[in-house]
Amino acid sequence: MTDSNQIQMDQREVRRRIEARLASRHCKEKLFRGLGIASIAFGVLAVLVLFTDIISKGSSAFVQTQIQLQVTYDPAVLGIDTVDEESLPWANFDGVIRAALRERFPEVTSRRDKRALYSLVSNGAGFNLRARLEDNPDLLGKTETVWVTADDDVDTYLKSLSKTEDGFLGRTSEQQLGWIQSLRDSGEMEKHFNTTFFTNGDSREPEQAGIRAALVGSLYTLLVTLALSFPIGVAAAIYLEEFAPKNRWTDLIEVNINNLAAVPSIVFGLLGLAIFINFFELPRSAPLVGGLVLTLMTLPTIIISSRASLKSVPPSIREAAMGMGASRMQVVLHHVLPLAMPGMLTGAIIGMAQALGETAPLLMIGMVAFIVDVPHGITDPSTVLPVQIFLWADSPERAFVERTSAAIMVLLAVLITMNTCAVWLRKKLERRW
Amino acid sequence: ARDHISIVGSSTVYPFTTVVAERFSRATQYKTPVVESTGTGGGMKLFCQGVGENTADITGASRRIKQSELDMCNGNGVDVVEVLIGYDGIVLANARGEAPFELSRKDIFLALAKDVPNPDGSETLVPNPYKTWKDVNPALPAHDIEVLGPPPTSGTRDAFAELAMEGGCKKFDWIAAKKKEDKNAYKAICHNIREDGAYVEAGENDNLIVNKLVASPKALGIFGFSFLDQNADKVQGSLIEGEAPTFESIADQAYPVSRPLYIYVKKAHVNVVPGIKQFLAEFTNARAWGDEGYLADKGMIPLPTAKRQQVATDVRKLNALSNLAAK
Amino acid sequence: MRNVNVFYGETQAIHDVSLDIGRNQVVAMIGPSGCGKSTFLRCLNRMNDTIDTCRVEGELSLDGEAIYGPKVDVVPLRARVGMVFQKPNPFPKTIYENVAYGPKIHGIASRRAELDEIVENSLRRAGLWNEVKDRLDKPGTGLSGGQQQRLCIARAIAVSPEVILMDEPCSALDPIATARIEELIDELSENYTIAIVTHSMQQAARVSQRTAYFHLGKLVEVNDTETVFTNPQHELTEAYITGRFG
Amino acid sequence: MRNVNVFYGETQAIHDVSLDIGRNQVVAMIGPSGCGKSTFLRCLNRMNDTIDTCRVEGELSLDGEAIYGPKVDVVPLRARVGMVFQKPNPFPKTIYENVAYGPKIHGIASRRAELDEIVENSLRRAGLWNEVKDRLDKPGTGLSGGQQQRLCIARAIAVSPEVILMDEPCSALDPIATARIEELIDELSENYTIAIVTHSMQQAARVSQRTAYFHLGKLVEVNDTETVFTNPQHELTEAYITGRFG
Amino acid sequence: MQTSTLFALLLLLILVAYGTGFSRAISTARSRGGIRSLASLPTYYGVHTALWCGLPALVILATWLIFDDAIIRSLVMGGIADRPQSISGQNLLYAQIQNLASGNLVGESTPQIQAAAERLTSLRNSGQWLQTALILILATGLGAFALLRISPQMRAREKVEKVLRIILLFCACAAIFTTVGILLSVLFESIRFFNHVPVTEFLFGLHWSPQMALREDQVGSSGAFGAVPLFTGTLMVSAIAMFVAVPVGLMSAIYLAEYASNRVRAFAKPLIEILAGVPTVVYGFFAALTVAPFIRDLAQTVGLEASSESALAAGLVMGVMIIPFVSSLSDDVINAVPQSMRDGALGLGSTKSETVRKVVIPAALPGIVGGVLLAVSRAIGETMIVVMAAGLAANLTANPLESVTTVTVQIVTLLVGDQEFDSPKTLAAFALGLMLFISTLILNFIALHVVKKYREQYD
Ligand SMILES: Nc1ncnc2c1ncn2[C@@H]1O[C@H](COP(=O)(O)OP(=O)(O)OP(=O)(O)O)[C@@H](O)[C@H]1O
Ligand SMILES: Nc1ncnc2c1ncn2[C@@H]1O[C@H](COP(=O)(O)OP(=O)(O)OP(=O)(O)O)[C@@H](O)[C@H]1O
Ligand SMILES: [Mg+2]
Ligand SMILES: [Mg+2]
Ligand SMILES: O=P([O-])([O-])[O-]
Repeated sequence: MTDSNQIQMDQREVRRRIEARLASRHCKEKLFRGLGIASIAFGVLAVLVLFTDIISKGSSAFVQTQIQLQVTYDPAVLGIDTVDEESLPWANFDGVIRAALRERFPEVTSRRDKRALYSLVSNGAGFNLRARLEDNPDLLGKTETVWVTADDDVDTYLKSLSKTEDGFLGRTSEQQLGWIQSLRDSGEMEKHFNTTFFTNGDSREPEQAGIRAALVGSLYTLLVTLALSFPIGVAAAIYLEEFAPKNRWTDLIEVNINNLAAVPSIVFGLLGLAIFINFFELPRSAPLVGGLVLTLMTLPTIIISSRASLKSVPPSIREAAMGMGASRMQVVLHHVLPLAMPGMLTGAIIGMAQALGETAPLLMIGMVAFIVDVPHGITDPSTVLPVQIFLWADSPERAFVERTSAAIMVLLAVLITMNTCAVWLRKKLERRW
Repeated sequence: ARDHISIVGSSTVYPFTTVVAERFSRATQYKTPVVESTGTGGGMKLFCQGVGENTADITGASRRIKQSELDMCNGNGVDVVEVLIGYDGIVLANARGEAPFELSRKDIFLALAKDVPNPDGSETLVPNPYKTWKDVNPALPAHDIEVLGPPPTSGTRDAFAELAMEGGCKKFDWIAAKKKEDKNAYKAICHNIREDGAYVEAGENDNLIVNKLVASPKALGIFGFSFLDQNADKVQGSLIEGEAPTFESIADQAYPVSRPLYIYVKKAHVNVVPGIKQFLAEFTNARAWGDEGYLADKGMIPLPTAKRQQVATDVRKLNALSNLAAK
Repeated sequence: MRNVNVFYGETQAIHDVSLDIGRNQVVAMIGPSGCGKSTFLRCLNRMNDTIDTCRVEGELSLDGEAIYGPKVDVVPLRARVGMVFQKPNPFPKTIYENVAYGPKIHGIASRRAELDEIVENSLRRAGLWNEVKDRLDKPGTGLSGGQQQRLCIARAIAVSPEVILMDEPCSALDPIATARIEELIDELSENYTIAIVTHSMQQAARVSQRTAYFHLGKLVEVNDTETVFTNPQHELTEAYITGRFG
Repeated sequence: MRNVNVFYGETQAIHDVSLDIGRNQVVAMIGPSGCGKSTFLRCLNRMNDTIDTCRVEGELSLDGEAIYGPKVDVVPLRARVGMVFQKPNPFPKTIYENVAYGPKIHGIASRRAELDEIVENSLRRAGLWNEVKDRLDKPGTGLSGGQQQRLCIARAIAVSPEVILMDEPCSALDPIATARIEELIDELSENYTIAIVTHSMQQAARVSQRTAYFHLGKLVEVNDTETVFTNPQHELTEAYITGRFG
Repeated sequence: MQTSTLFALLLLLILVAYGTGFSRAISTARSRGGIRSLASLPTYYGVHTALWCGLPALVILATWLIFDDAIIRSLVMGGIADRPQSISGQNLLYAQIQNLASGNLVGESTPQIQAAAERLTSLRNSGQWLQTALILILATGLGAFALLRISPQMRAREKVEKVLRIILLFCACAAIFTTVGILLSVLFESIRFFNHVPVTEFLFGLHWSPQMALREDQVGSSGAFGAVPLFTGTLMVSAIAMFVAVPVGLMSAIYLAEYASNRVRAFAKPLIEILAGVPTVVYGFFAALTVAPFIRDLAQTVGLEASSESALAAGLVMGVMIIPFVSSLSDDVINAVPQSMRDGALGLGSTKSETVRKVVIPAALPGIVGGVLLAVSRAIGETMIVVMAAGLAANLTANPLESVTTVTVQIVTLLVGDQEFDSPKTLAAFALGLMLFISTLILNFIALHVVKKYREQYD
């Protein structure tokens, strides 16, 4: 009984001590929780800051200044008589545009002034006309009103007007300003949606530059990467986790894989150059090689996360299947793999995101290049989005600044689409049981 | 077999080769050449590997080919045709809103060299003691010396060392005299850039340097002329020897810090890879590299007319370069 | 407890249960699987709070204080109402740390010596001291199932609770280990109030003073253990304890 | 089985155990925790193969065929010797697929209708058909514990094994569910040989014809269940069954 | 036939082989009392047949594709009487022939070359036919062979699984191959580098300046190749990055796993994961133009000397970038900690944070360490941010406000800059790569052992 009494007293003492510390513990709890929220907020804030920064810089690239001109497809100026495959490439569409400009501003006469006038219009604008004429050969000899793309200097000036009072003049002269003013007043100069940005490959003229080639290149490259790294990574993870005996060798492989994750990506480029290009003689600048290199680079990530998700499958499931007389392979294929798949997908997505944003290793294998033509296969020369961004970020022309950001927006859009797909896929797979 | 021209090489020449490549493919039926930006040395390495369809046809260089590179090329059976295409000005600039600098090459040398002649006038070298521009030259502002420039691995840096630093260094007679005795020592004095933080290696992205200048208005930056041209609202070029870096002053060589740009063509490929001749023809056409050509629009400083003609005829003959001294 | 209702989302798991538990008593709860024994037990120290969908209605009180009162802090509540789970769940720490965990977080011991004492006392009372005194710094997960369960009990009593809830503490153990635990419960009941959920009627008969029989979320009968087993008032109870049920 | 020795790495878990199991008999294995019952049971269908450190010596045979023979394929072996585990572990698939899995991988049914029939029969025999027939396409993990265990039994009998091994099949279940399973074992013993490990001597007494008592990795006694419980030959056995032990 | 069509045809054949194998297995079984009499499921017989049909054919096809060009080339070149002696000359000639054969526009060509081009075309054609015939015969032949061998006793499953296992093993070895490849591609250059620069100087030298290193026309001034400043720089930048990423990432993971409602989780997790995908150029600009000047100004207001490029700026921004690596992986492992652990702790009256800190995190630690390790790896490997924000100056300093450089940055600048073929300047990149490789290897070994020990203790 005394023992019991002592315990009762003890309990009271204990209660007192607990009460004494309660406040500080709850305080800590709140603090901890607050820290958690702050961390999340920090992460989300970082995303938002980056996004607003990029969007504010890049959104203007989605419109493009255009000039309305009365053009006459005069055979004499064009230098062709008929519209066909043969003659079109030689036709002088620039001449047509120049004639139209001279007509619009008849007061310009001196050679110097004319040059200044011509430079209002993008020097790729002739291609718009060529495309029109190709679609509609009847236009030859006729006159029509078309919108042609303005030069990047004009475009940059116009866009900067909305930001500052005077606008960024750059290399635009007083005289050109006058013409621009007159065109704007008469509604012959407007900003239109920039389709070129999505339909063209790279160009040295900012107003003609687009991301199509890089986007397609990225898709091809990622396709190769995904098609190789996911199966190989999952297979490697399965072997290591389910079949390999646990010994020094597996330790070695494990360390090896972790270590590969730390190898700077450019070293993978060196490897790719030595093996795929110099030894196997695969073509330079091709998505095939890029994909191979990125596969080697993302494999560790995928293997590590796949192993983690294989580990998290409860052993009771394996036992159950094994007890049913399923072979090891069947246990893995029928039970373990489906359960581990959502986790593996997460890893694959992280790996793919990494591959999608990578530039350095591609430098060594020739994908950091100026490529205009949209690739049609995995062996055509092509570049990828981050490289395009990198190259544009390094270009002197002011108009590339907004295009750089716009390309980043596209890259992020691809990324977000990928993530959404992964989340959706994960949900779908998980809901099955 | 490859049906497009493959071009590698300098990042400085890259903007110019690409624009030619684009126009060339528009004007002809050839595929657009693929232009890689690998740096001058990297380009040379790829270019000189040998001949055959998996090697590059053309390489760009922001300096002349070195004898060692030429030897390597020749050793691998590569005959190279040299084409001087124009000049690039290297500018020192600071942010607009601050007073523009007026520098001499001597100022530049004294401000940036690792070791400078002893300020007391004796013919010895001391580690660079100057902290502010005013220390270098009383006419300059009292800002700390802070110059953002390319790293040692960049061709621009080499050119800057050779043209600006050496130019200033030569002004000290006793150093200039060393050139004859011990060329290496002379170069070491003239080319070595200080490493105590006054010179900031800022990477090879010139746009980044421009924007960093805006962020730190007291600093100077070193970059190519085309970036000054395009960012005239943000930065202003410093006057060197009284000359502002303008298109004209660089073209007539009044502005002292400009370097030649080259492309090198693999002679053996000319009849193998479709379009090389036509590409060269486009490059050496007046509408491209002429005074009012589109390359000038992009910021390349054209050659003088006479020089242009001479290069154009040489190119047509496709004379291979065998020895640097021969030129 | 009065008129306790517990809901998981839409479905009601406990219907209107009222039950009084006296001090230093052992109350056993029996009933077929899924009848809500665990759920009810978990109400007593608000462990149900951790389940999002779970909602508890009714009045539950401990020493006159409402358990689900708006101002009640679950932390000291759970220190007063300890819990032992069906599956032994020692922390992946050393044996010593397992037992010292509660006193540490609650700040019960201010000095190391005091802590040592509490650990030793608790392990002694859980009848584990002699078996583990030489390997206090070995991981608790390395013990056998029965030992692990006793470790969990030691862990629970280390904070000197008033009530100990046990949810089928022996179902993962062999008879010998079970017997030890039952002995232990007997000893502990001198100082603690114990509510135990069990599958085994024999066990309920052996250890408890009062027995409550649950059926489909309802409390069918609660009475002295002897009465319940020898003279059940309700036919369901009778059916269950005679094994006719199901 | 003759002179079976099992080692986990260095430590020996089973010492020289010899035991014969007759056809269509229920053999219960009892013994204190950790005495090697599970280990022994798992030898019978080579489930120990999955544990790297585990090494089995001695002769084990099934219908005269050596189980650990060099040419034995464990897959058909495990189809002949089914296993039910302590914790119900249905696959995270539908109820139908759970039962159909074995027949599928062993190629027992060639047509869908045949498979349906097997599934229905197995579930019927496991006494689960009526409870689940309307929700065959619901996940098996959604059932109650007892149902899950019966599902596991249904799954095991779906491949028509000769022997069924059960490792404490009822320890996670309530008495009613346990009773159902015991009934089931009784029914199954008409057609199958069953080896069951249990903690509950009552259970052993209820369901088995023969009982083997293990102690510290040794087989102490094996005899008709009645004999073991009424007239144990060995004092250890007696001590254990009278509860004096430990 | 085009290789691609051949490939498609081969796939078709494989499918057919599967189908016939499958049905043959069933029909064999029918006469003996159903598929139970088969040693394996009919599917496995199908796969077995398909493997026989497809695997050798694919291997042969691959080998063919690797070697056919070389063979055709030697045939064509052998037919030319006065072919150039030098290999490069031959390369060139062959390229010309190829271009001619594929109808590209090239300059003038001799009749001999034209003949060679025709020969090339015809060789290619016959090669294609030969290839097609060989592959098809091989595939059908072996497929038929496998089909004939189908018998109820054949253990098709075991054979198929053996092949599968070998394939799996092969995949697992991909990592080893990569490592060997990397070692091979850096080892020789590194050895050449160490011929110029002694290992000890490289490892223990305190001064890094590839600046004027042995320029061909400048023998006198040799550069300094002490890698210590690079490694300390790498350490500092990575440490700063981890200093940001580990707490923030871990706390986010904890919050998401333990506190957040499902909706917050579903929204915040993918959002934060985006951080890992933003191109590093963007971070680089952000670090260089926003963070670095901000830090400099801040430091100056409190009276500290700070350069406009600082390790701090690069590290901070890099930390933001790798938050998702820590948070996503930690989130997964925290979720994998069994609920019973939490119940145990909560039942004792711990607050949620105590449960997390004292029980959940220790239990999840091995997994978290794995995630952190991955993040460290990423931090070490990152270049762009450091180039843009921390500069390229190899300062040996412990002051995060100064500019530093990292190993990978130096590798990249040395490799893409104006290189010299044989100078240590370019070779140094390879040596650095090797050192980095070895040091991370050691790091990983240590980490593996620590984690293992930890596991042993608590499993
Ligand atoms: N987290 C939950 N969400 C929804 N329903 C639940 C949850 N936990 C329990 N239930 C349901 O509440 C009812 C009561 O469950 P409880 O666990 O209290 O039963 P029990 O008597 O302890 O059973 P057992 O003897 O099997 O432990 C059951 O029908 C169960 O399905
Ligand atoms: N995977 C393993 N590795 C090492 N030792 C093991 C392993 N599994 C079991 N053991 C040891 O083998 C002995 C026998 O274990 P077994 O599981 O067969 O006992 P049991 O009689 O089934 O006990 P229980 O009644 O608790 O299930 C025990 O001492 C145990 O610690
Ligand atoms: Mg319960
Ligand atoms: Mg057992
Ligand atoms: O690319 P570079 O011109 O600096 O060699």
